[in-house]
Amino acid sequence: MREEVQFFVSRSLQGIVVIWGIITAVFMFRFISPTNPARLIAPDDASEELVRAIEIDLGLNDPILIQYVSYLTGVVQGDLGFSYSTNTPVRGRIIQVLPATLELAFAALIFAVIVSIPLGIISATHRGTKIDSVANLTSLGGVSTPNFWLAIMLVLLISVQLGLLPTSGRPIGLGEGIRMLIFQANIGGLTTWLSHMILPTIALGTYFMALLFRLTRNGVLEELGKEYVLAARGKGLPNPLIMYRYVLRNSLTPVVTVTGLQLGGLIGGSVVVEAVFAWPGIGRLFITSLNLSDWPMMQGVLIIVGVGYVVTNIFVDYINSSLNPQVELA
Amino acid sequence: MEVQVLMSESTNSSRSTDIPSTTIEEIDLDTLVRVDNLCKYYEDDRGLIDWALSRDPEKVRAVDGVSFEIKRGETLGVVGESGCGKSTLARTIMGLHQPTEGTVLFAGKNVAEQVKSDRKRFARRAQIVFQDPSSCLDPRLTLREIVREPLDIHKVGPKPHRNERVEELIERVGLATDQLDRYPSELSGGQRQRIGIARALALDPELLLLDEPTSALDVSVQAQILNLLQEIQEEYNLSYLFISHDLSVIRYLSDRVMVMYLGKIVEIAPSEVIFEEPAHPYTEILLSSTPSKKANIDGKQVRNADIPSPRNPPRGCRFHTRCPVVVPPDNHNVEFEQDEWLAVFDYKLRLRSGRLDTNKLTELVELQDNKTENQTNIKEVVRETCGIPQTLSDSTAEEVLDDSLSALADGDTETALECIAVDFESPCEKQNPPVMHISEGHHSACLRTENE
Amino acid sequence: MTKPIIKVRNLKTRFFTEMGQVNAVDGISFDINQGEVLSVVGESGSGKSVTGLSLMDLIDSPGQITDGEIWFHHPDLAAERGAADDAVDGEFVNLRSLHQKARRSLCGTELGMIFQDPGSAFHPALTVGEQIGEAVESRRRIARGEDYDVKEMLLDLCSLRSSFVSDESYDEAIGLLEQVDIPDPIDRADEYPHEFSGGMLQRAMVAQALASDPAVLIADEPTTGLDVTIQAGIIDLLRELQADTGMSIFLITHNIGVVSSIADRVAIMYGGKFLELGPTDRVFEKPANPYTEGLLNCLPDPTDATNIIEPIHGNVPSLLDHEMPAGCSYADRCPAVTEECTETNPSLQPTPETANHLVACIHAETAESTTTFPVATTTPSVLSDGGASADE
Amino acid sequence: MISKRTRTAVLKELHSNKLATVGTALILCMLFVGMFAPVLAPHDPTQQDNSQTHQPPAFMGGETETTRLVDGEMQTVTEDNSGSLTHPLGTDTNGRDVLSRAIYGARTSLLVALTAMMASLILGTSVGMTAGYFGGKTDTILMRFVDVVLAFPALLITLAMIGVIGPLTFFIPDPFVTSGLITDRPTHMVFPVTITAAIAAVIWVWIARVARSEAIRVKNEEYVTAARTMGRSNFGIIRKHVLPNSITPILVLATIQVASIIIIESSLSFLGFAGTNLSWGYDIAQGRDYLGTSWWLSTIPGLFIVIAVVGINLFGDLLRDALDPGIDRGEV
Repeated sequence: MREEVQFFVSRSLQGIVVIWGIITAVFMFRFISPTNPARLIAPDDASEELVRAIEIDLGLNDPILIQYVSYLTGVVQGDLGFSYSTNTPVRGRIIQVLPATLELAFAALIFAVIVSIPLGIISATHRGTKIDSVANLTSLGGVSTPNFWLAIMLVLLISVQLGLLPTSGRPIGLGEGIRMLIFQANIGGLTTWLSHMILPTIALGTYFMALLFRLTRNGVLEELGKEYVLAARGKGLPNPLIMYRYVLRNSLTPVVTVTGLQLGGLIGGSVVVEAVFAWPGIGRLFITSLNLSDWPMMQGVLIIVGVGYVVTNIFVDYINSSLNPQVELA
Repeated sequence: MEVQVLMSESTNSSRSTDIPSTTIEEIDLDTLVRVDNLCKYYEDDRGLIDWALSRDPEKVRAVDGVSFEIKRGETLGVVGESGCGKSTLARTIMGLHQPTEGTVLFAGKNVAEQVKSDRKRFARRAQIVFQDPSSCLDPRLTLREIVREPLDIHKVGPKPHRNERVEELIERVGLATDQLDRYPSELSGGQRQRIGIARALALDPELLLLDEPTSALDVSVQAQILNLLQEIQEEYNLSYLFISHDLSVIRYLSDRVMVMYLGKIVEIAPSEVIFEEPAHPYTEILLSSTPSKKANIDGKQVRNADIPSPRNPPRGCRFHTRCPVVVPPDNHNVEFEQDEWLAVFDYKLRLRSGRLDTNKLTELVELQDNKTENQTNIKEVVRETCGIPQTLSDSTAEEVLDDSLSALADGDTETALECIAVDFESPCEKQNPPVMHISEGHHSACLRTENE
Repeated sequence: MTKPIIKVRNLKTRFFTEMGQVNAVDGISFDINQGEVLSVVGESGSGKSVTGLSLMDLIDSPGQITDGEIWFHHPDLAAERGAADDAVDGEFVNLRSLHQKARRSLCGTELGMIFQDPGSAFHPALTVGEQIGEAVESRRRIARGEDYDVKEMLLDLCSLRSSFVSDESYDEAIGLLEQVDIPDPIDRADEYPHEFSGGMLQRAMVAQALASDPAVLIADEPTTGLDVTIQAGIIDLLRELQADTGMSIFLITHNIGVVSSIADRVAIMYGGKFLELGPTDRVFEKPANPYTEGLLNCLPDPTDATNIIEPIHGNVPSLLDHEMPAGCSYADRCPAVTEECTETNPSLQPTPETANHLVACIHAETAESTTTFPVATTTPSVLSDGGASADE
Repeated sequence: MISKRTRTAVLKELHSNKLATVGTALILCMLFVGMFAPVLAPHDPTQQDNSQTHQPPAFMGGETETTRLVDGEMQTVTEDNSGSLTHPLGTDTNGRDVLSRAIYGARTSLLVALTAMMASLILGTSVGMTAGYFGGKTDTILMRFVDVVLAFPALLITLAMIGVIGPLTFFIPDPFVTSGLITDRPTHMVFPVTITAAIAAVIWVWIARVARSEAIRVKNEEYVTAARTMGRSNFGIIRKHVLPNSITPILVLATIQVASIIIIESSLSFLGFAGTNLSWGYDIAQGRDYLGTSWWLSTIPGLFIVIAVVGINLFGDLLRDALDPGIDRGEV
């Protein structure tokens, strides 16, 4: 227990350093970008004086250090500033769109894990057979296909040609779907949600699935060659037990690590997938803000994603060290 | 603290012994290397949390106050088990590590300073041959490039001359020159070790440090390398510092032998003396544990199979946790038979290391199917696990022990330890054994030696 | 009178690698007697470890046992299968013709193995107690005839708390740790392999092998990589255990000193073959094969200051099929080599003085004998089979 | 840098592994196509022809009925909808040749991928080597910086950097056109500077991580210690021993990262931040609106991407298998 507290404290300290770096980097982005936010906020026909006034109001004429400190203190207090384009708090907007992206990312993650790990194990234990080669080729295709193109192809085949699933949009969230089910006994909300989820999930999760498949397969193959697996056979342990207790455990370490690292990749990938499916998530918000040069909004998104990444990684390390006691905590 | 003790001891005894003192003028021309009170501690990196709690990093006392010298043309064998600091010693002498304390003088000059000011010049005087033949050669270079590397770095002569020299060296170590364009991976372990030796010889050094050069090799190949080393020593008039854990190899090559245990020298003497009349119990055990084709392993053995970590070495004599002849308490209150004493001493060590407490004792009792876990039962179980007889032959000792056991059975480990702290204290625990002169060139650090 | 517990006849194990076929074990025959320590000595790449793994049936692809028989003394199994079975010969059962499952179940019950590097033979993420407990548990389950298949595994997977190892098995594991002199076995059982020192871990390895209560213990370099004081402890431990349980030990090592301290009989292995086999004292005092002699001359002696070592020239031979010589594999390093040596492959023959001292060298004096390894059996068909192939 | 042994290892692997041969062939094809785009493309990829819009690929045949405005009233017209060899892969909304555009798209992708890769290789290797070899504070500071960059998804950070820098492009005269060998083709190649810089700014971090761990592995090898005892300087050791012995995994990673760069590049151009309209991603985005009628507009450039990336991934696998460090260190 003490070890665990120590681990989390020390990793959080490191994480705070990284998060501070993230905030600084994000601040620098805005600072060096050539656009003048005052002009964005001001009406098109605004006078120079008005622009000046807005600049002063935004604190853009303060020395950089003061701007930095005030931004930093704002972020620490949970205040991500106001959007240049809508003049509403950034935090509220992000909270509003975050569930859409998280739903998508987690669905893709679950899809990838559920398909890839069993497939990886089967492929490794049937090395050199047809199953193995087919799985390998599929995974090669999976890592080589850009997700936006896959998304379009899915729409083309399943929505346009077969007319099975809706092409785009997210008319209802998971939370609301559940609420409808509970309070109105109406499953319609959930099915609508599900039908809109399927294509984006596959589009986003395929690359990840292929990647995890390769890792699992390699990991299991590597473990199978270890001497302790031989020793386990030597002491007469039954095969399923060896697979589960000896082989799978250690081969999952890289899988867990990459899963953690790639959560960021999933969010990044959702930028494009959201664009294809008109999914109202963080990615779309980011692109819209980018087109409008709405820096506070972009900064907010980047900070949220970065912090999420750092926190996930701490947990990934924790899971890994409990899977593998040789990796000492702290 | 400990270091100072040893220093004063070594200077005190310098009248009667030839353990070198720290004065530089005394150096005679015969001495090539002189090591004075050398200490090398490693520190773990301080993490953020250590820094936040201002905790001091743990020190690993790899080499802790070692003094000796190597004469020109002689082979000093260093023997010891893993963790005794023999490799660190070699690397510190080579100037690869800065000593934490003490000095290494090479031909009268401080190595640490020499290395700082002119690494290259020092490199021409001392070279090292490594243990692992698979890691000591760069796999990307051909044998020619490997052996030529020192010549290239030091720009010895023009290029054609260097190539000639490489061929000469390769032939000297017993390889054919047509192998020069091969890569290390194409060679066997013994051949790689020969290349390692050729490379070390390239700069014509005076001292060769041999860090377990044969321990990864097969016996038939080991014999080849040992003979090669012997031949080139004569030919090039080299001094060797020969490190090994294998006593038979040490005896074959060394003029003098130094036995190390947990960073300290326990005994140093001419080869025959160490092997015929070892003074230190550790040396004796090493000798009796080394199996050979003629002698079976028999005789004395260590009490405890675990070598303590140099991170936290035992106080006093570092060998006391494993020594089969730990000196009994000298306070005349109690008297022991040696067997009983060792059992009681074991009990004390276990108690101190926290390996006996009530929880564990209860489990122990349960495991032995004694369902009633009363005091007597616990006491009996403890006696049994530590091998202490039901009653000690000395009645005072029995009383003291019984008090301690009762306290332990009540769950009070501290009192249990206090009870026996004074009466059952071996001098080996409290006192750092001084280096004793036994005969010409024979020194040993054991309290028994003093007593005899 | 010594009775064999394992009779190996003409065992061949091959590895089919990219570089070619490796004849790791190239037709060896020997007996392991009940309650003896038989040691195989050889330099690296002589095939001694593969011999041990072959006995345990732990040869993995690309390796394969291609030929030979391994007769194991197991009256119960032999009776169960009946004398008519091809795999049965008196009280002996041929392990190679057993079904894989039956074969495997012998590993946890009759045959135990100690691996060379305990650091890699223990799973790093499971406590030592658990791993030994598993061995105990699997022996018990085999004894009870229970099966552990995918269904049980899935149940285990679903409930993280359930364990394969029962409490009794775990306690027995602690007992085993105590038996191999590990201090504080209760605590140590709960520790992970990396918290053990090398010597302690090797003791735990011995405990794990003892968990199956084996009739034959195969010890593959059990002391290599350990410090001498610790090595001495392990050898003592093996000697004691052998005296207590009466099991046979098949000790694989490269350390001749270790052999002379513990082995009753010794086999000298070189290039996948046995060059000499006999009582330890006899072999070391009067080696009949030049290789044995050369090997002994290579060893520096710590008890003798005047000894001079004579290295064997050249290197350990390759086991690649296409690089192996037609004749004696030691011919190119042998000081007494003649032309004949490079042509004929010698087989193990008894020396004239001692019948159980066998040597494979065409220059050694041997007693006349047709079958070196008569299979003492009731079924003549097996006799001719086993006997003839041993002489090939 | 490439020794004889490496070459034979690669050739051997190439010989024994069919997939690797396919991958190598694909890579060579792509390089060839990218390099000789003006010669290979049947049409000017930018030339619009309103009479030839939405032509299907040559392998499509048949007629379709469409309803459209003819002479002021709605009529159902039967149109000849078979492809022709003039435009083997059809034409887009503006009558531009899809094949020519795909060929020129390969050129853009290659240009970006190779430049970004070289830049990150140099930066990543030097930072990683320095951090790994010297360790200590240098290492901590550099690696914390790397952590910060890693904390952002690659696509988000490249997008943000595009926002910072703005779309910069650089025009390189096309040697085939300037030399007068070919006419009727765009006279300049468009090199999207911003995208390249932004991608390199993310990718180098991965290289640095691998370079660092390799440097740490190699510096603990005994031959490095040996070189130190011989008096070689730190720089000399890095150049002579550490770099050559750690370059293999770095190169393998770099190869595989080229694939990711191509995907990132196409994603960016898909989102409309390309800086050039001669790009696969751009074409896919353009074709999206006509999925129902002209499916090939999005499909064909996508296939090109997949084929290119499969080729690179296969080649990366080949390199990894052939140059496996295990074999390198003399283990069987």
